[in-house]
Amino acid sequence: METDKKQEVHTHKIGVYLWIWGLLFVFSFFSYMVDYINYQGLLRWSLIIFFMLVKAGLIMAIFMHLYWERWAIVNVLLWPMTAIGVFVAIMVSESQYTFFTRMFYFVVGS
Amino acid sequence: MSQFDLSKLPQGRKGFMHDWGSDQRAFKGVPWGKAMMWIFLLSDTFIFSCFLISLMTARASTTVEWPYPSEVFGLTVFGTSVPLLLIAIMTFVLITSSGTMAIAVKYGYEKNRKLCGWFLLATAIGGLTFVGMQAFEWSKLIFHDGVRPWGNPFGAEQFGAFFFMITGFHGTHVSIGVIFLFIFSRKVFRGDFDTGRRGYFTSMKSDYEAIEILGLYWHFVDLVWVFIFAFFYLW
Amino acid sequence: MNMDDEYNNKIETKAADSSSGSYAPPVEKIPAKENAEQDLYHAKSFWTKWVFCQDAKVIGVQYALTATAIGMIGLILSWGMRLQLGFPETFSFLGPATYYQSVTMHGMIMVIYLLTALFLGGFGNYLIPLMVGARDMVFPYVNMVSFWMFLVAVLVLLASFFVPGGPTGAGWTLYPPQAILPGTPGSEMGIVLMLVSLSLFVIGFTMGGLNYVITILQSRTRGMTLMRMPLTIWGIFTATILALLAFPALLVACIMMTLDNLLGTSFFMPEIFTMGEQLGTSGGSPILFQHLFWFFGHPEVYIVALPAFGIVSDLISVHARKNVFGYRMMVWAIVIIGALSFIVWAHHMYVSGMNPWFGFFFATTTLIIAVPTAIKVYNWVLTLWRGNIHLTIPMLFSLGFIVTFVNGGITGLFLGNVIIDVPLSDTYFVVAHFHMVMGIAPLMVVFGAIYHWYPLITGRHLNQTLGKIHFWITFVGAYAIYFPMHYLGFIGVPRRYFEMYDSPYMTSGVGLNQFITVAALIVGFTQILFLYNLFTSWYKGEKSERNPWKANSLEWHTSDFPPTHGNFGKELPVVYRWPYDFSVPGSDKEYIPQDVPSSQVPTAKAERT
Amino acid sequence: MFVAIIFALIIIASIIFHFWSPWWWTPVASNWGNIDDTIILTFWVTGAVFVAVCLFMSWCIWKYRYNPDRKAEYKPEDKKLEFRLTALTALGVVALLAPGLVVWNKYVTVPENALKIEVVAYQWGWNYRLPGNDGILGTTDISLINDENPYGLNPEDPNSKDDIIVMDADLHLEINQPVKVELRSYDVLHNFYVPQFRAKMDTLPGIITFYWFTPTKTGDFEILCAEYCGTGHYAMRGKVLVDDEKDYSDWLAKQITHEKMLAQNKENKKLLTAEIKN
Repeated sequence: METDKKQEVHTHKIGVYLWIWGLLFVFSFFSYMVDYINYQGLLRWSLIIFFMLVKAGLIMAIFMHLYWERWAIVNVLLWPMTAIGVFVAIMVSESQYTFFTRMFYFVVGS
Repeated sequence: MSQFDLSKLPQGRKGFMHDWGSDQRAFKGVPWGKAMMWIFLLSDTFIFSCFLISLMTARASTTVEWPYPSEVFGLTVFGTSVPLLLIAIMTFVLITSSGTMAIAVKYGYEKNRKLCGWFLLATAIGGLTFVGMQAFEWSKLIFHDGVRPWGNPFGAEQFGAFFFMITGFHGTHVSIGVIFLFIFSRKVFRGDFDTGRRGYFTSMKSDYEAIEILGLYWHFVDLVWVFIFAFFYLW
Repeated sequence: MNMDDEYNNKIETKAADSSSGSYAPPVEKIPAKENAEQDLYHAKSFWTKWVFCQDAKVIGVQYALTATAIGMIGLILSWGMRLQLGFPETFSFLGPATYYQSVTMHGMIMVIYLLTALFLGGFGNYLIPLMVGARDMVFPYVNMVSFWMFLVAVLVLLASFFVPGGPTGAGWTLYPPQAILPGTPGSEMGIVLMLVSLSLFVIGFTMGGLNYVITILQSRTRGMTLMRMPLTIWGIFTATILALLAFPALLVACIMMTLDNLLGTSFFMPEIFTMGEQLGTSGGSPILFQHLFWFFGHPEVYIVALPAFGIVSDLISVHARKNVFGYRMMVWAIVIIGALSFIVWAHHMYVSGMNPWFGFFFATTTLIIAVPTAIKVYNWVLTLWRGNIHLTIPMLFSLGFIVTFVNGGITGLFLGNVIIDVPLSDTYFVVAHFHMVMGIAPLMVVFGAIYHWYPLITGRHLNQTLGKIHFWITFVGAYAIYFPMHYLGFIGVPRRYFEMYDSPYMTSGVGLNQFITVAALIVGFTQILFLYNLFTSWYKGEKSERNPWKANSLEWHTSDFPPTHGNFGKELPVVYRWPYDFSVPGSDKEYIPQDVPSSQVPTAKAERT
Repeated sequence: MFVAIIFALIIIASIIFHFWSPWWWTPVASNWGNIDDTIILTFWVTGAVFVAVCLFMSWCIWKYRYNPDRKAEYKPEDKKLEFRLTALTALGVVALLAPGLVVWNKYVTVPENALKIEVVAYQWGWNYRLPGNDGILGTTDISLINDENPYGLNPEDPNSKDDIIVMDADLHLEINQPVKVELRSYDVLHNFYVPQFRAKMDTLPGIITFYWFTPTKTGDFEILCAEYCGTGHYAMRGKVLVDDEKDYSDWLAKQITHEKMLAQNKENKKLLTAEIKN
């Protein structure tokens, strides 16, 4: 069913995949270099997260064809991530609070 | 039997309104199985997110030093210690297999039986290599470094537990994927997808769209690895 | 009134319409088919027809029967608890350990294995394909496996009653570290089996849930837009999405606790000194479990409530012969409630010792949910208003639902408001609240729905007299159990106490407790009457005509009655309108089913849907 | 008719039950009268909604009962009415939430002059620790717990020396003295709850939780564990006595500091080992 139509939608030149493949290596290499050069602190965090998101975006958009999908499905897949975002934010705050009380009240480093 | 042309439908935001306001299908042009895989992956994303959020919480709230992954996972090659060497190679292997999978899907849609089958097989071998390297990494950690789920010589107790749990869960996903890749490559070579041979269990007709569904799963496994790589190994 | 015949002959009428050139009806634009005819596996033997069946309708009944069976065990466990609370020291077979095991198993069984499975697995499977005009679920085989996973989960749960140490007695929330430490009954094998059973349930549910979602999204019949779906489907759909996104948190929590228990990891275990020695654990966070659990647990409340909301809307509309008031608002309310339910979870944790500043955020989000929920209540009542109310049994149960749900909903406003929760949390106020809002209220809908759809499933009616007795005792009795129970909470009686307390201000509650116990036993035994009715009517009940309630939605308009495998005849129906065209002005017909084109009812006012 | 009357009667019976039942909360004995006020406010607002909705429903059942000659009204929606109801509900919710948040803000903001005391929960009982003259509680660790040092206090922390130990005994508090309760647990979750004080909070292993209150009435009050903690949960009770100034200082004078207790315990142990040797 529907095969004739799908072909035109989903078939891309092989070059596209090779390109993305190459880019993924490059970005993986960059994020590896962040560790190798031993950046620390905010720079490390932001670089690692940046490369991570770029790689994730490339895989989802090109390899998983999300770039060519219609908004109806793209939105359904991306909006639920806000719930994860809230969860992450809450747990960051929560774990900092836990850490603080532990540092304050307990014998640490014994 | 496609009576409508996707490209004639409105695109973007208007397309969103149109599709959700329409009858029959909310995801236009998306086969049932593919839609199901997408929603499953969404659910699976929540599983991995919960694992990673738990890792973050444990790590940020423990008062004991968290082991430094780059040293723990370093390898000594020719006398020099290279941090995260094995992990870098594993990442390389997994991304490669993701690339071959994408190409297999492309040939699947072109009904190119031979190339599709070979690329599937290549993907499966890539996945197998990954699992093998993971097994090596586990055994090195367990037998050489003495890391256990309940403790390790480097610092915080949860380090080993989260490592085994998260990579184990991811490795299980990879292994399941590898099994299906082998099965599917056999099916492709046998020509099931051309003849529409019925499945042994489901007795449903085979179709090349199954390759794309498997592809989605495989890319997802790769996607998860990107996050594990960032949050567990590089953090 | 032989309107049924009129509609049953509609196919012929349609044909006649087009052939006679006497009158030109407005041309209806029927969209082109987007879905290929579904390939179905037709059963060849007794086994594939009734046991390993791929027909969603049979799977739905299998789910419902299994859930009911395990639910009866949950009910019996509650009798033990009530006997102990009402008449302590009278029943020697009940010790504290048994009591806590009963509490735990009762809670878990009722929430997960009865209500979730019944609404989504039972009603979902039966109604979704029929109501959206599909032949079956999109992947019948996976759907079948889903039921068998559920059955295995139930069996594993039952097995925990027979292992050394008995089932877990950690409370249905299973909070660590207590759940896996020796001070709690069932901390040896019971807890492990519980966690395994929950994990199996999640896996099984995911298989079914994907089917429900994709069937609704991708396999509707022609003309069935989302805004023409019955609210039942909207409720089940949103609840399934919630379940698919919330159960992962439970699964993760289960896996981590299993590892804590079996391997001695420290995910949820900090340094602990128990039974005179220090455990080898360090640095874990018990609160992390609570966050994970309630990230699942709060959506779970709506997983049970939203299908009930949807079904009750349909019952009220059909039996009051009036359209659902504010259908669009009802749909949006369901969706908004579902979305918000993911950012309110920590209102179960106001006094858990989490970061105290979370109270502001979660109290605000929680009380915002009250707005769409209140709108739903208004719309139910406004649907009754100026309707033409048949006081049938489904309608009676729906009315009972409104009362109990409003009652339980407003006590939710107490508990959601963070400061009021401080004195009331972990008291009987909470017990009364959640039993009223997610125990009794959804069960009212379950009963109403069974009386409503029983004729569709079996072709026979349930016995009406028994049904009326069942309704009045269940509704009045349950209200009498849980309404006064709030006041025990005000006194300050904590929940999960094996014995009530002997302080003077609490002993005043003894009489109340005895009353509640007696009422609970009466209500409990009445359910046996219902089961009797359910089984005897299967072969002895009064034969039902087609579409006995004169409903519009597609499930009553199948070619066979009761519907057979494949649901509809040769052609899938085409949908032209929303399912609530009752008493439409300008038409002499009292109701217009969804698959009647406007050419057949040319004078009827059309609702734009 | 019959159905409508019964539904109405149930609502009326609920109202009667509410006003005439003898079951109501205990008189408040702390500064958290504010909580009671918030509950009362919520009661009136939500109670009014409950009664209005249910009585309206009963009226509808009676007024619009089935009549074959009548046709139901056809009204898919009424945007104006729905908007008004939404706005009204939103207003009601704000009216309930705003005072609640104000009181919660008070609840989590501990006053400067509060006396910090520690409550230690274990399966199944309560122990207490007061800060001594310096007003500071010493740090603790689970791994330091042993027979001599049952609280796991840090002997190297100078703040711990004068901490007052109240073990296996009742807690005493001074009237009108704000108290910050710091909650610690050895093993599992518990919850330090005195119904008359209204306040409660879980105790957790691995973290310290807190709340504060000011006792405003003298007398004995019972402590209940309000978080399920195992088989003995229902029996995990304690007692807190609120004294006036004089009684409190008398009681305080009789208590033992941590330093003394350590010395005593060591002495006892020596005697014990000596006895065993003999």
